[in-house]
This record gives sequence, C-alpha cells and structure tokens, in this order.
Amino acid sequence: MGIDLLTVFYIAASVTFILGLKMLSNPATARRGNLIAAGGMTLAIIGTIFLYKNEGSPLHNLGWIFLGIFIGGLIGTMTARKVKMTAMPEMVSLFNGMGGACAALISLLEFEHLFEANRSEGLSSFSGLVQPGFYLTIVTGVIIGTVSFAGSIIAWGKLSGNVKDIVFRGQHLTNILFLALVLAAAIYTYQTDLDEAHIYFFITAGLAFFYGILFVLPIGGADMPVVISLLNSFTGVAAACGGFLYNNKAMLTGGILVGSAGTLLTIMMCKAMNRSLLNVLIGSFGASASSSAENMEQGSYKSISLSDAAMVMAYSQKVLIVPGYGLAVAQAQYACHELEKLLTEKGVDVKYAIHPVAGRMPGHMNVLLAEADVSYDLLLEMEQANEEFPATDVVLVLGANDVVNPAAKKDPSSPIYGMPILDVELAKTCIVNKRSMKPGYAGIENALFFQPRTSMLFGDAKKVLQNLIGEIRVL
Amino acid sequence: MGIDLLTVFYIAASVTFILGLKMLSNPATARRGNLIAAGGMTLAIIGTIFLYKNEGSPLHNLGWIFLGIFIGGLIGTMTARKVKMTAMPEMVSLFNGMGGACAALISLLEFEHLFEANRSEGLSSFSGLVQPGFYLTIVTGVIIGTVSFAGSIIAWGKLSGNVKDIVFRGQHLTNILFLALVLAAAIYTYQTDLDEAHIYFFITAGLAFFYGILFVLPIGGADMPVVISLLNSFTGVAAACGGFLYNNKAMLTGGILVGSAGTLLTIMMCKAMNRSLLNVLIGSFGASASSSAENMEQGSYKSISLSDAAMVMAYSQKVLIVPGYGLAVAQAQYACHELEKLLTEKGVDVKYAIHPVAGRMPGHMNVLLAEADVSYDLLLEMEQANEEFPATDVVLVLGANDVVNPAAKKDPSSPIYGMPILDVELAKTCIVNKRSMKPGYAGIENALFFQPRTSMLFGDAKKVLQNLIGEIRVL
Amino acid sequence: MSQILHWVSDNQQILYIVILMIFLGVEVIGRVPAVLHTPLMSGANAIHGVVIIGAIIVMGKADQGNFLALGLGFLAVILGTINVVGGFVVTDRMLEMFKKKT
Amino acid sequence: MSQILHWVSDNQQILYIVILMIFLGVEVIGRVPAVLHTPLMSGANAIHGVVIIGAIIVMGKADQGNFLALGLGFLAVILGTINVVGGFVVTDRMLEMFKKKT
Ligand SMILES: NC(=O)c1ccc[n+]([C@@H]2O[C@H](COP(=O)([O-])OP(=O)(O)OC[C@H]3O[C@@H](n4cnc5c(N)ncnc54)[C@H](OP(=O)(O)O)[C@@H]3O)[C@@H](O)[C@H]2O)c1
Ligand SMILES: NC(=O)c1ccc[n+]([C@@H]2O[C@H](COP(=O)([O-])OP(=O)(O)OC[C@H]3O[C@@H](n4cnc5c(N)ncnc54)[C@H](OP(=O)(O)O)[C@@H]3O)[C@@H](O)[C@H]2O)c1
Repeated sequence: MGIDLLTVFYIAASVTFILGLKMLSNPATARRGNLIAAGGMTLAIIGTIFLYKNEGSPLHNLGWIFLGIFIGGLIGTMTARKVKMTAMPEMVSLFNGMGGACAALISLLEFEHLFEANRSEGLSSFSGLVQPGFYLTIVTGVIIGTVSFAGSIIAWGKLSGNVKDIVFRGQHLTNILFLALVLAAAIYTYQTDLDEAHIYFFITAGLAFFYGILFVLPIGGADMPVVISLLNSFTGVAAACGGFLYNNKAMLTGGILVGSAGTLLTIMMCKAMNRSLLNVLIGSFGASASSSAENMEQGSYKSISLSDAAMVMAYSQKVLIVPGYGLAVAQAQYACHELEKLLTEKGVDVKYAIHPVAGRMPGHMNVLLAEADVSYDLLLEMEQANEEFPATDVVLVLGANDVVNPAAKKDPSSPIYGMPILDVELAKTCIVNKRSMKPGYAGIENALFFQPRTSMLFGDAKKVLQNLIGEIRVL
Repeated sequence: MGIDLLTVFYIAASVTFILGLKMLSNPATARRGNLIAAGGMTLAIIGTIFLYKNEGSPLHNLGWIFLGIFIGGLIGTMTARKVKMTAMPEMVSLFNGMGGACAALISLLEFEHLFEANRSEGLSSFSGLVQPGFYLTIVTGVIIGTVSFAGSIIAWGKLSGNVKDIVFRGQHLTNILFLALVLAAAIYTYQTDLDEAHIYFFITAGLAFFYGILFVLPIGGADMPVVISLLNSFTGVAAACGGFLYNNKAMLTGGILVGSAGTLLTIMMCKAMNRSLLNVLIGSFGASASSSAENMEQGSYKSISLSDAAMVMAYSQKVLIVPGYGLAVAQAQYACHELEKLLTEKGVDVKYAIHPVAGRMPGHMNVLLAEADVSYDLLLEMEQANEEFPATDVVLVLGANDVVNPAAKKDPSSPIYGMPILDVELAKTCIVNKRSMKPGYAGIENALFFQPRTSMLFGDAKKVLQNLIGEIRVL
Repeated sequence: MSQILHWVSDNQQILYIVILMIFLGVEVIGRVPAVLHTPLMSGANAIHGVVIIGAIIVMGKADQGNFLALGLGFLAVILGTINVVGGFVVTDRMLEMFKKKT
Repeated sequence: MSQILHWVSDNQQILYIVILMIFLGVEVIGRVPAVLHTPLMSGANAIHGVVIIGAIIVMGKADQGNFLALGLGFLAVILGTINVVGGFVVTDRMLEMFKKKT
C-alpha cells in the first residue's frame, strides 16, 4: 500500500519536472513552473522518507536524515538568498557541484556494498557476482558525478576570480589521455582481483576528479556559463544512474530530463553567442581573435566632454541606454537607474535596450538592472530596440562592446559575424562609455567607435555616471 | 534472439513515429518525415510477421497474411493515387475508418478468444477468469474503434455529398443517452452470465456503431475536417488499446502519440477558424449565424463589367489573387492559372494571397493551386500578403468571403471576430467574384462588398475567369 | 483505492510510457503552421495504422479450423493495410504539392 | 550481439522511458528565449537534485555500526539538499527579478 502510493508520488513528481521545465522556458509562466517542480520534488522526498521500503522494512536513521536535510536546507536557503544577483552563475555552479558530489557518493557507497557482498561470498573478483550492466551504472555514476563536482568547483573559482585560466601546450592531448586513463581504471576494477579492485575503484574516482579539473581549466572564464550548463547536464546523467541503481523512476526521469534539456540549452547558449560548443570547449576563441585585433588599423575617433554629454542628453527627446558587461564590472547599475530617473524628470523619454547576451551570462542585464529596481517596462528587447533606434536622439552605450559591433553584420571574416546586434548606428548620436579603446570579450576592434556620429566618453562607468548626474543637476 | 531483435525493431519504429510527426509539422522536412515514419512502420510490420512468437511458436497462416497485405496495399495505393487532390479529406476519413474497423475487429476476436477460454474452463461469467483491466482494454478497443469507423464513414459521406446534415430537436440529448447505453451494455457484458455476455458484447458493438453515426450526423458538412481529425485521434486510442492487449510497445506508443497529437491538432484547427471544439461538435454555428445575417442591413454595392475588369487588371502593375472556397467549388483553378500566366506575359506582377483556412480544409488552396501547377513561389502567406496589399493595384477575390471579411477585425459581436483575415481593403481596388450576395461559410454579411473601392463581378468563378481571359486576349 | 494504487504500481513503467507519449504528442506538433494541418492529420492517420500489427498477430495465431478468426482476421489485415499504405501514400502526394518547384 | 539484444529486450520499458524522456527534454525547452537561459539552467540544476532520493535511501538502509556509510551518506544528504533547496530558491529569486513590476 505505502510503496504503491510512493509510486504514484514518483509519477506525479516526474510530471511536475516536465511541466516545470516547460513553464520555465516561457517568461509568463517561468516562476510558477519553478514552484511546481519544487512541489513535485518535495512530494518525492517526503514520500521516500516515509514510504520507501528496503527489502520490506522501512528506512531507519530517520533522525540523521532529517538533520542532514535541515542542515542542507539551511545552507542552501541562506546562500541562495544572500548571493548577489550578479554572482548567480557561480552559485548555480556550486549547487551543481554539490549535486554531482552527492551522486558520486551514492555510487561509491553502493560500490562498498557490493564489495562487502562479494567478499562475504568469498568471490575473488567483481565479475563473479555483479552484472556488467549494474557495475557500469555504478562506475558511470561515480565518474560523471566526480567530473561534474570537480569541474563545477573550478568553474566557480574562475567566475569568482580565485582560479586563473591556465593554458599550456598539448593540453587537449593531456586531457584526452587522462580520460582514457579513467576509463582504463574503471574497466580494470571490474576484472581484477577483489581487493585490488577496491583500491582501483578509488583510483578511478581520483582520476575522474583530476579530469574534471583539467577539463575546465583551459576554458576562458567568460565562457563559464556555457560550461556550467554542460556540467549541469552531466549531473543530470549522474542522477539518472542513481535512478537505474535503485530502479527509481523519479530519479531516472528527472536525471534524463535534465541531461537532455541541459545539453540542448548548452548548445543554444553557444548559438546565441554565434559559436559552436566545440569552439567553447577548446577555448581558443579569445586567444586567436585578440591577436587579430592588434592587426586591425585604428581609425580616428572623437571624445566628448562630460558637460557636453550631459547637455546633449538633457536636451534630447529620446534616450536609449545600452548596458553591457562594463556596467556589471563597475557595479554601476544604481548610478544608471539614478541617471534614468533624473532624465525622465526632465521630460526625456529614457529606455534600456537589452541584448540577450550582453554581459557574461544570458539575462545578465535584466538581473543587473532589476537589482537596481529599474522598471521592467523600460527594458526593450533587441528586436523592439532595433525598431526604435531610428527615432532615438541619443544612444548611451555603457560598457557594452561586442553587442553593438557592426562587424557582426558587415564583416564575414569576423568571429562574431552573424550574431544579431543592437543597431545603435541608426540613432542620431551615440555616446560610448568605456575605460579605453581596448576590445571586449571577443577581442576584436569595433568600427562603431570610429564613426562620425559616435563620441567616446572614457572612464569607469560608475564614476562617469555619477559625474553626469552631477552635471545634469546643475544645468 | 529473434524476439529480442523484434523489440529493437519496435523501439526503432516508435522513434521514427515521433521523429516523423515532428518533421511533418515543419514545411521543410514534412515529406521526409512521412517517409521516415513509413520506413519505421515497414520495419515493424515485417519484423512482426517473421519474428513474432506466440507462446514460443512463430506465426502461421503467413500465406493469408501476405495475401491480405497485398490486397490492402493494392487498394490503398490505388485509391490514394487516383483520388483528386480536393477530395483528400474524404480519403483520409475513409482510411481512418479502416483503421478503426481494424482495431475493433482485433478486440472482437480477442473477446471471442476469451469467451472460448472461459467456456472451456466451465466458468459462468467473465469476471471469473478475466481481469477487469484486460476486459476494459478489449471493450474500449471495440467501442472506440467502432465509433471511429462509423463516424468516419458518415464524415466521408457528407464530404462526398452522399449524406445530408440531419438535425432534429433533442439530438444532443439522444446522443448522450446513446452513449450511456453503450457504456451500460459494456458493463453488463462483464458481469452477466457467460452466454448472455456473448450476445451483449455484440450489442455493445452495435450500439457503438449507431452512436458513431449519431455523433457525426448533426455536425455541419464544412466542419468535417475537424471531425475527421478528432476521429483520427480516437483511432489512435483504439490502436493503443491493441498495444495494451498484446503488450506491444510499437502499437502502444504509435497509438498514444496519434491520440495525443491528434487531439491537439483538432483544437488547433478549431482555433485557426476562431472557434471552440465544443462549438464545432454541437454544430450550431452555421445555423444561428445565418439567421443573424438576414437581419443585417444591405448597403449598396456596385458591379463591374467583364470588359472593365479585364481592362483594369491588364493595365495595372501588381495584382493579388485571393482564392477561396468558391474557386474550389467551381473547379476554376486551371482557369485561374491561365489568367495568371496571361497577365504575367503582359508584364503584370501577379501573385496569390493564401489564407490558411480558406476553403474547407487547412491548406485547401495550396493543394488546389498546386494541382493546376501554379508555382509555389507565387503563393504568399497571410502575413506577407498583408504587407503587400498597400502596394497592390488590384485584388481579385475569387470565391472567397469569410477570409476577407473586415468584421473579423472590427465587429466584436461577429462570430468570426478575432480570426486573422486578409486585409484586401488596403489595396487600391478590389474586384470580388462570387455568384450572388449570399454569405459564405460563417453565414454572415460582408461589409467589404459595400465599400467604395470594391466592385462585384457576379458569376460562376470558372466561367468568369474564362471570359476574363477572352477579354484580355483581345485587348 | 488500494487496489488501484497497486495496479498503478504494478504497471508504472507502462504508465510512464503512456504519460510521456502524451506529452510528446503535444510538444512535437505544437509549432505546426495552419497550412500543414491536413498533411499532418493524414500522416498521423497513417501512423495509427500500426494497429495492423495486432491484426497480423490475431491472424497468425488463429487455428486452421477457426473460420471466424481467419475470416475476420483476414479482413482486419486488409483494412489495416489500407489504412497504413493509403495513409502514407496520400500524405506523400499532398506534401509533394506543397513542395517548392525549382 | 545476441546478449545485447537480449538485454535490450529485457529492459525495453526502461529504454522506452529513457528515449522518450530524451525527446521530451529537447522538445520542452526548444522555444526558450535567450534571456531565460540562466534561470532555466538554474531550474534544471535544481531538478537533478532529485538525486537526494538516492542519498536518503543509502542513508536509510545503512547499518548502525557502518560509520563509513553513515558518514558519507549523511554528507550526501546534506549536499543533495543544498542542490535542491538552493537551486529552487535561487531560481525563484532570479525569476522575481524578471517579473513585471506592476
Ligand atoms: N551573456 C552571455 O551569456 C555570455 C557568456 C559568455 C560570453 N559572452 C560574450 O560576452 C560579450 C558581451 O558583450 P558586451 O558588449 O556586453 O561586453 P564586451 O564586448 O565584453 O565589452 C565590455 C566592454 O566594457 C568595457 N568595460 C570594462 N570595465 C568597464 C568599466 N569599469 N567601466 C566602463 N567600461 C568598462 C570594456 O572596455 P574597456 O576595457 O575599454 O573599459 C569592454 O570593451 C559578447 O561577445 C558575448 O558573446 C556572453
Ligand atoms: N480551411 C478549413 O480548414 C476550414 C474548415 C471548415 C470551415 N472553414 C471555414 O470556411 C471559410 C472559408 O472562407 P472562404 O472565404 O474560403 O469561403 P466562404 O467564406 O465559405 O465563402 C465562399 C464564397 O464563395 C462563393 N462561391 C460559391 N460557389 C462559387 C462559384 N461556383 N463561383 C464563384 N463563387 C462561388 C460563395 O458565394 P456565392 O454563393 O454568392 O457564390 C461564398 O460566399 C471560413 O469561414 C473558415 O473558417 C475552413
């Protein structure tokens, strides 16, 4: 009876996962989708605790289980609540790592279980008692879980600035060799003498851990969102292995769902930046492109003074602000909102033009501006914005670069060629704020800066905005 | 070994069904999708014939099976090849009916099987030997299969003009009563004395047959595509019942897939006409609306003579032709293509504006014009066409009415309000060909006809087109 | 109630397959444009012709002497085949008409 | 070869579930706009936290004296819970930021 009810719970949970993910991919229903999936998850967890039967007897150690859930829940809630919006990807990476570690630990303990069972039967190797399929599930869970754990920690480290990009010659070959080693150790474990197997299993896990580190190390820090998404789908597969292990459909379906959707999401993220997954993973993009930037001829550009910029904006009718990665770096979102309010008070029509991959994670700008309480209605999506530029007097580009680079439309040899951009050239004037003439993420020169209608306003975004506000106030 | 291989075949078939349906919903891949699904089906059929094991022994009567497949294949191919493009929905309806009958026959034979088994065990009622779930599967298969069969035949009859719409008072009540009777008979069969059950099972099937007829009878002939789509998804469910019966995953997945996709498709078809499924099934739309048409005041309209119309078109720069149901009725697609070629020779830019629900089945106009060899490039979809109307000199409306009715945009009380339409009013002049001022399918007056820029060109579409061609030739 | 739960539990895999298939059916055709409604309907119609497999099984396990089963089974095979073959052929013909002629 | 076929046949229902789930994963998020990539990733991240169920089972069937299993199981429960709870909470916070403020 109880165990039958649990099955129904699991089916319900699987359905909420599917529905939740579906709703998460639509702005209107996303939040509800997240809650629905969370509800299904709660059902599955509570059901497991109280209704699961292991060989006919209910689970014990309930006290420990509740304590673990309490501690984990507390840590999870606190960190998730306290984290700064702009540090979201790091956070997701850490959470993902925890999931990977959890999956790896489960498989590890099941291995120990098998090991004991084999030993008490007096068998000399695993293959005696254990089906290849079952061992495969366990070892896959350990390897993928561990890789995901190690990789996520490195990705977190890179995003939070604790780990530097490390590139050396022959890196990719080393990585492939390492992967081969992991697989060899896994196979050896299955076939060798029982006691040796015990050691080699841990060697397999250890090698997988190092492989996870090596896998993420060469990839550029800015590409971490893509890597996190990929590791996310890895953890999904590791969770699915757990589902096979316990013949548990909730784990199986949830894991596979995330594995499949995560893989597609990873590919879509790459596409939004006009790159291939392979290109991201090999991590050569930034390197090769920045050299080409140096080769490009520098045209002549003109600067604008703070007071002139303040004047132009205060006396125009319509201003569109294009935020980019620089705004996030300078943490200038509050100053930006301030400027927007001030201009609006003066009767200027101010809106934001949001490029989907501005910044370093999808939706970065939405989150950033929302943090500063900018009204959602003022945010124009790329298509809308491109329609409004021709009727715009001033475009203020704040620390954005690639997302307004006309090379994406005009220069087929450019690495960003084909990426949709914000057509700021269509506006009457364009004021670009950044600290120097240095290129952005893609490492390429931007012809926009050298156009007659464009003026540069150098300086850190936050300082410049504060000064602009000061100037406009005294106008 | 053989039976294991069959499982793989079935899995492959299920995958091709999913892929096929997915590809069928995209114009670029539709044809390939159909072929892929057909390939999977062939695999599943051949696999079943040669690899299926019934209690350990292979299937016999192979000669008969091949003969049946040969005959069925021959009939299927011949009729499918010979049918006129515009008679497609009838054809699909017939094929669907065959599928329903097939599903019903299978369940019927399995029932006989059970009946014999029960009798030889000396049991007095079904419930003794047969699980309720199993009986439910059988009886559901018979009922749904039979309803689908009978309904499809009526739908075919209506479309081919052999069956008239029959409406009487209390029809819906009668139908609901009949459905209740079917269910009652089905339940009674399970519980009653074995020999009586044998009779009552056939009574159940017979009642289901009548219910199928009654279900479709009151629905207007023009709504048959929607009904066929609904019956199509019914047959899917009946096929899935067969899948349960034989624990056959190919039948199960294929059936459920069609059942689910077919239901959604039915709803989408209704939406494209701006109606609800219930509204279609109750079949009251045409009736109530046509009375309201009579209440509308008739404005004044102006006619145009054949020679004037010929002149206007021949000396314009850009003509858009809007085909509708009347063109199909008049079988004027060839004459229409003729006119288009003639005008093009004279240097006029001629294209077609295709409304998605013009005619009586989705894509009706595409199929109709393709039959007359009109080039696909000349067909504009609704959105494109609406962009081009303002730059168009003459719009020639050929037997279309509802799809160019401005009430859909302007009159919230109109039954077609909210349906997207072709904005022919935007063009410089509009010539409308139909036989009278009578309303179209929705039975409502069309304000377009009374507008200053519109002129009416009365007559049967084919005759009018032939005369126009004659006039233009001699210009 | 507990019987139903038990039944669900016994058949959970099949139930999963059914539920997932329902979701898939809806998702897979969710983006179909209106012009393709008729060919899609026709293609789906051909796919449910998979019921022919059942007819083959019924026919193949019928005893030589059981004329009812043989006769009706034979009929079922013919009808099922018409559904499958006719369905795919007619769909193909329709789609051919939608093809760009280049 | 024949062993593999046999394995496939024995596990066909599970295989069906896996295959259908893969299709569903792809179909379900196929239309997501770029702005929602991050919350979607985060939501998916929370969903794979379902692995916590495995941790609970491991923990719940560990013997009182088996300190390795108890210790690591306890750790697994904590880590899994962090994944689940943190994942859903962070996703909700993110989505709150996307909400229209009216
Ligand atoms: N959103 C995503 O999911 C994602 C993920 C990975 C990669 N990417 C990539 O990231 C790029 C995003 O484009 P983007 O235009 O937002 O950024 P960007 O092209 O990287 O340019 C940012 C600019 O901000 C300036 N900047 C840096 N710090 C600043 C400060 N404190 N004050 C003012 N300016 C500052 C920099 O110029 P100075 O150094 O001269 O100041 C730089 O040129 C795209 O190439 C995209 O493909 C996006
Ligand atoms: N496509 C689908 O899937 C589908 C399915 C079911 C219903 N519908 C509905 O069908 C309608 C389709 O709109 P529609 O504009 O194509 O057709 P319509 O609104 O039914 O109008 C057709 C017009 O053609 C005229 N006509 C009939 N025979 C003719 C002939 N021989 N020569 C010249 N004209 C002739 C009729 O007027 P006269 O009698 O004065 O000649 C009639 O007004 C929509 O309301 C739609 O919702 C569509």
